[in-house]
Amino acid sequence: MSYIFLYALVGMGLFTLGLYALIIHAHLLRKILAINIMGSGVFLVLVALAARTEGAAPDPVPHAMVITGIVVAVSATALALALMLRVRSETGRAELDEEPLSKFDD
Amino acid sequence: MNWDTWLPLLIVLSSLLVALVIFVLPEDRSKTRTTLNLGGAALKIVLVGIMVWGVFNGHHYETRLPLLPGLDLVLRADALSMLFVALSAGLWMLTTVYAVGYLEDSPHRSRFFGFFSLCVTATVGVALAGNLITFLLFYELLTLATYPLIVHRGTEAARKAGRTYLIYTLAGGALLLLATIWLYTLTGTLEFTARGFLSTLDSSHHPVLVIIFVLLITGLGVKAAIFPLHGWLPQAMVAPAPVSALLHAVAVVKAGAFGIIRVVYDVFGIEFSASLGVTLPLAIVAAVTIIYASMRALFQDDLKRRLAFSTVSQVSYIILGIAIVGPMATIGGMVHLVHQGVMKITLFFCAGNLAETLGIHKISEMNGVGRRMPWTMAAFTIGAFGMIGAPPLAGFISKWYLGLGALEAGQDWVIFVLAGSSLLNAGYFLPILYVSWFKEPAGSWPAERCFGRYETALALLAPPVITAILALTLGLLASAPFSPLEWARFITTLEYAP
Amino acid sequence: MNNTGENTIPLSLRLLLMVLLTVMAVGLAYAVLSLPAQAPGLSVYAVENINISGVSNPVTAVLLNYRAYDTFLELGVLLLALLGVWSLGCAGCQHQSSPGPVLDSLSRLLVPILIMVSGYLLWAGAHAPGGAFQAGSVLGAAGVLLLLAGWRIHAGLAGLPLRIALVLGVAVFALVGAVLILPGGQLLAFPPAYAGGLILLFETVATLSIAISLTALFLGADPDEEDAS
Amino acid sequence: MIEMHWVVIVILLPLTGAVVCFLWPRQTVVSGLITAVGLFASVLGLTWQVLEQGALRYAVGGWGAPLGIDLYVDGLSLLMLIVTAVVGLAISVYSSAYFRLDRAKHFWPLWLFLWAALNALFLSADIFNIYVTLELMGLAAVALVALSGGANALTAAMRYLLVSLLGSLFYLMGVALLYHSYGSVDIAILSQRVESSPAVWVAIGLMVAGLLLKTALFPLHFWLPPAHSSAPAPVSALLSALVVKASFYILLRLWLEVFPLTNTVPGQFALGQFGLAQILGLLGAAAVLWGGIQALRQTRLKLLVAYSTVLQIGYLFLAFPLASIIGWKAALYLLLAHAVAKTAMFMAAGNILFYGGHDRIADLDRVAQRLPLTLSAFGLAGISLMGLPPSGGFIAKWLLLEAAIRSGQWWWGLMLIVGGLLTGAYVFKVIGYAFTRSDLPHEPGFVPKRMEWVALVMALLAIVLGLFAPLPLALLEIGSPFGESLR
Repeated sequence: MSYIFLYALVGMGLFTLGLYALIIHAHLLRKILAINIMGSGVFLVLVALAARTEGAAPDPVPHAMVITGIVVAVSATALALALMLRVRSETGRAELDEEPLSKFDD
Repeated sequence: MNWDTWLPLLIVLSSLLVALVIFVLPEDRSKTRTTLNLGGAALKIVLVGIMVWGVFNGHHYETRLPLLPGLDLVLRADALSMLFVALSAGLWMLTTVYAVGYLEDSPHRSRFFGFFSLCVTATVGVALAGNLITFLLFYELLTLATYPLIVHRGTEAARKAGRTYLIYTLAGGALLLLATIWLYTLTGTLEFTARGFLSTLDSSHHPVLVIIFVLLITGLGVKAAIFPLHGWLPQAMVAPAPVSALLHAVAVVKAGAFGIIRVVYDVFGIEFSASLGVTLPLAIVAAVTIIYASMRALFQDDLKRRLAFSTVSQVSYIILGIAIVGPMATIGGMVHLVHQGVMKITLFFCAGNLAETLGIHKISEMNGVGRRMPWTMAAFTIGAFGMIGAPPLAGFISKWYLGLGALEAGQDWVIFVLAGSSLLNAGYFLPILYVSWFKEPAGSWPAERCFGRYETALALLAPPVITAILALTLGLLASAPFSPLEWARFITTLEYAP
Repeated sequence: MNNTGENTIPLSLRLLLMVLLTVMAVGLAYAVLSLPAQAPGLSVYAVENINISGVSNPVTAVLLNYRAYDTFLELGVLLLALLGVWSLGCAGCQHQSSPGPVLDSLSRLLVPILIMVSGYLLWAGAHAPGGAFQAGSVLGAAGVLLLLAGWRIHAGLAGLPLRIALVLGVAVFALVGAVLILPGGQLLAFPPAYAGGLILLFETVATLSIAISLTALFLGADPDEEDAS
Repeated sequence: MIEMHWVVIVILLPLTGAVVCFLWPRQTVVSGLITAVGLFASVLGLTWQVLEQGALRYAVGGWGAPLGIDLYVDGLSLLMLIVTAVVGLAISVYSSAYFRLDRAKHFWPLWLFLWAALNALFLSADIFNIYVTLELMGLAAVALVALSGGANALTAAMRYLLVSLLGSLFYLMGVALLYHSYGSVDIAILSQRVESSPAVWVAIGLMVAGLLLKTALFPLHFWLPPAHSSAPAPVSALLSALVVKASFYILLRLWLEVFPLTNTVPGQFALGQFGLAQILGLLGAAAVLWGGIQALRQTRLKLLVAYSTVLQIGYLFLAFPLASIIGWKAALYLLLAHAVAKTAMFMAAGNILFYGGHDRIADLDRVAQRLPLTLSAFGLAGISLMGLPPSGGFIAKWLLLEAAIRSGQWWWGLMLIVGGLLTGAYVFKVIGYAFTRSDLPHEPGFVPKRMEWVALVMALLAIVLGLFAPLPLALLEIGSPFGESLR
């Protein structure tokens, strides 16, 4: 078991923390940040485990996947931020109108 | 592909296409619409005539289209379907004439006649269905096509009646679907076969078959208005008179009754049904319905509601005839399918005439109406006596064979049901006849309208008179070739093993 | 930033959530630890084919040759995000910042350096870490800096020319990729002899598109429409 | 003869169309419509090719799996492409009349991007590539929802975006675990290598959770009704008809190919999958009840239709515990029928909204009677959703019921019956108002005839699907996506 797994575990930790923050926080900016942290967690897992084999060069495929993933994340974040600004200009606040935890609408 | 494979489809299409064209027809093209309606009806009668002749001479008419892998949409002409097709085609013609007169100048006629034709399409489809899935298809189409007719007036009461109708029929349809598929998974076939196709199944399936039988009969019993599933029918009286006539005499309740005939004879087989022990309970349910509905009819002042309860009662005669296992009773039940249709449509036409011409809806308003509208009331009288079962009218023939069949099958109790029912029939029809012929008119009618030189418009008057004469003829010439009675005999020979 | 959000959730629910997420985290960790300790993944294949891929950096080979289709779609995502942002019509959402003298001189200093760095990254991508995305984001940063300093695109370029620049990456990928089918190949199948050149072409247009898209995303609204309103 | 690369064309064409629409906004409607027609034709070309040659595998870049990305067409993906093409064409025609130019110039590029994403998604044989297409689809869908503006739509879009991203990340984490377990992201290769292991189980859990969230299966449906009801009508239609189906498709594909293990100790994994299937079935049943009851309670037409989607999604998941070829086919046929019928229904709702300026169900009588074509479309679509014959919905219901009874799990079939009755109740709740008469309180809006006719054509198609079932069902057999038939 190499130290590489530590990175992967940190990635999983970020993923979980991000999810917690996403659910708990009402402010949209925090939610967007939380999603980004989750994304970073996934990317960390992907990249870290690519270097598992000792002595060998890291596997390039996950690296490429992460680069692709980052661009996707950037794009999504940009759209999310713009949407957040629109929501704020329309409703006066940057929150979804319901309780963050109440997932059942009725 | 030849004529024999196209004819059943053509019979269905002859009203389906009419329906589709009428839907897109502008409201004010009433001439075109009437022409289409009558043309379609006439064409259908001709086609059905050809088919009846062909079937009698041993032709085999069948249209088969793939519906699902292993399951076809089958339209087939056999002796039983001919009985119902001929009834539908004949009465459709008359009802169309009547409806054209009845709805003159009322709004939404395109919609009305469109669904009207669709309704007949569905009925003919039900009649010609060669397997259970095809039957189901047209049976549900019938539900959908009649709903707009029931709510046609657009009043709150109409919408409520429509809702009740849907709740009953959609739930019934769901049971039917469930039972049909269940049956299919057991047998792999759904083709109607004389004497049924289930008797070869392993006896371990018999309890399941009983459940399926109950599901099927319950699903069909909704439309056939078997007690306690009849609740929608009296409510549906808010519909215009031609619709009531169609619902009660031809389409909806008959589709249910016809379905029960199909299930008992051509799915389960009458002898196999009897061996499963399901026929006696069915007979008892039918008997209860007959008596219960007749009692309810006694206490209705609204004319159409009284007729509605009478329908509930009379349709169960058909079911009773099937459930008493035996050739004679079968003849009685089958022939009543036709006879009841002809008689009941007469009564509803007459009720519609009273409402349309004089604004009469209640029996208490009918004093002396026989003097104002003698032709209408004469037709009504013939229909009513037919219902009671007075000889030599059509109704007598039905009851005679039912009684004979019951004795033949050793089910003597049925005689008491028949007698009791006849008494009750007399109990709710004779007072109507009495007040309309022998009481003095009150002076003015609730809402009288003038319709030219006859007592009412000719389009309204002719249909009941014709059907009344027909009811008389069916009784007098019951033994003539091609009469419903002879046809029912013909069917019976097919259904019972020699 | 307001802090109403956190307090509206009852403590009990938060505790429940923590418990659930802890269970999930344990599961995730267990999954990671159960993975085989050593795995080459696809590096063997990637290295095997590196000679015919046109570049010597395996990550670039994956991005622009082996899995160039992913990259193509991903440029599509970037363009799409821009379309989405523009469709929101958020012209008035962003408040303008007036640049101070520090920002002004900083941008004068930094922008040329950023452009140079970007150019280097683009070139280096063929054999070392680097490539279109790195180059594009650095160039995009230069654009953002310019925007902060108050620079705006010339009105004459805000319409079709800007749009062409934005779609350049996707368009070139689609066009060249499709043209490669004609001699009997597959979509985006580079003949080894031309692979190096083609990849450089792709990287260049991708760098430009990415940089301009990022800058435009930062601006937030269609400059053409902004002028109109 | 030159082999046509239809597989590539159906992805590149909409992308090119989107770019052209974006570059020349003034001609956007024309470019968009031309693209739509061309795309429809291309899918027909692909269909013909697949019918001739059977399932196709296409190695993008010529590398082939595992290094490169493969595209794969079999009956399952082909059906999805056809559904998308049919619904897409209808939505394009409808939208060409629905949007004014100021919104059309945004709608068309986004919609064509979405179409490209859907096609790419259905064709992809690579689970990482599927992630990219998922994101492409999700962002386009969010932007389209936001297109109608206003606080409701924007908030719904925002929630939808967060949900969509969250679902994708769960999915991506699963991809990461699978890749690092087996060194490939190709579905076919994975299906040979996957064995029961903790990492695989966690990956399955993550991917299923993420995809269920995107598919809006109860209780993860919370985002759907606001998003689908506040979007512009054509967008609502394509979201309900296509977008939620895309994530369902991925789930199904993974379920059929990646998740099952035949080459390992059967007991453990089979039991696990059995349990998961039962859970999915239960959630589906709950969705049927919840969606149906909620739909009945709605006072706004578009929300009613949106909840009807929640119900219909529940149906799809009833196929999982049945686990039979006939059950899967039923689910796919249901998907097809629902896509067509729901498109018609949302279009009809859009027309009513267009005409009357509101979609309050209680006041529909003022509007409905004056739009007979639209109302017919609504009614016919409703028949299919109810599963009454003859309609596509009936065929699907029949097959699903048959599968349920054959597998001895009749209780799932019962849910179909209950769902059908609930659907009947809410459809006729709307239809009932069409027959009462009342006056229109204000000047009605003008509904272009094209919008009415498209809705009706789609509704008729939903009915006709009940008469030509053997064709699509045979199509599904290509490449045996559901395993070899035992017959």
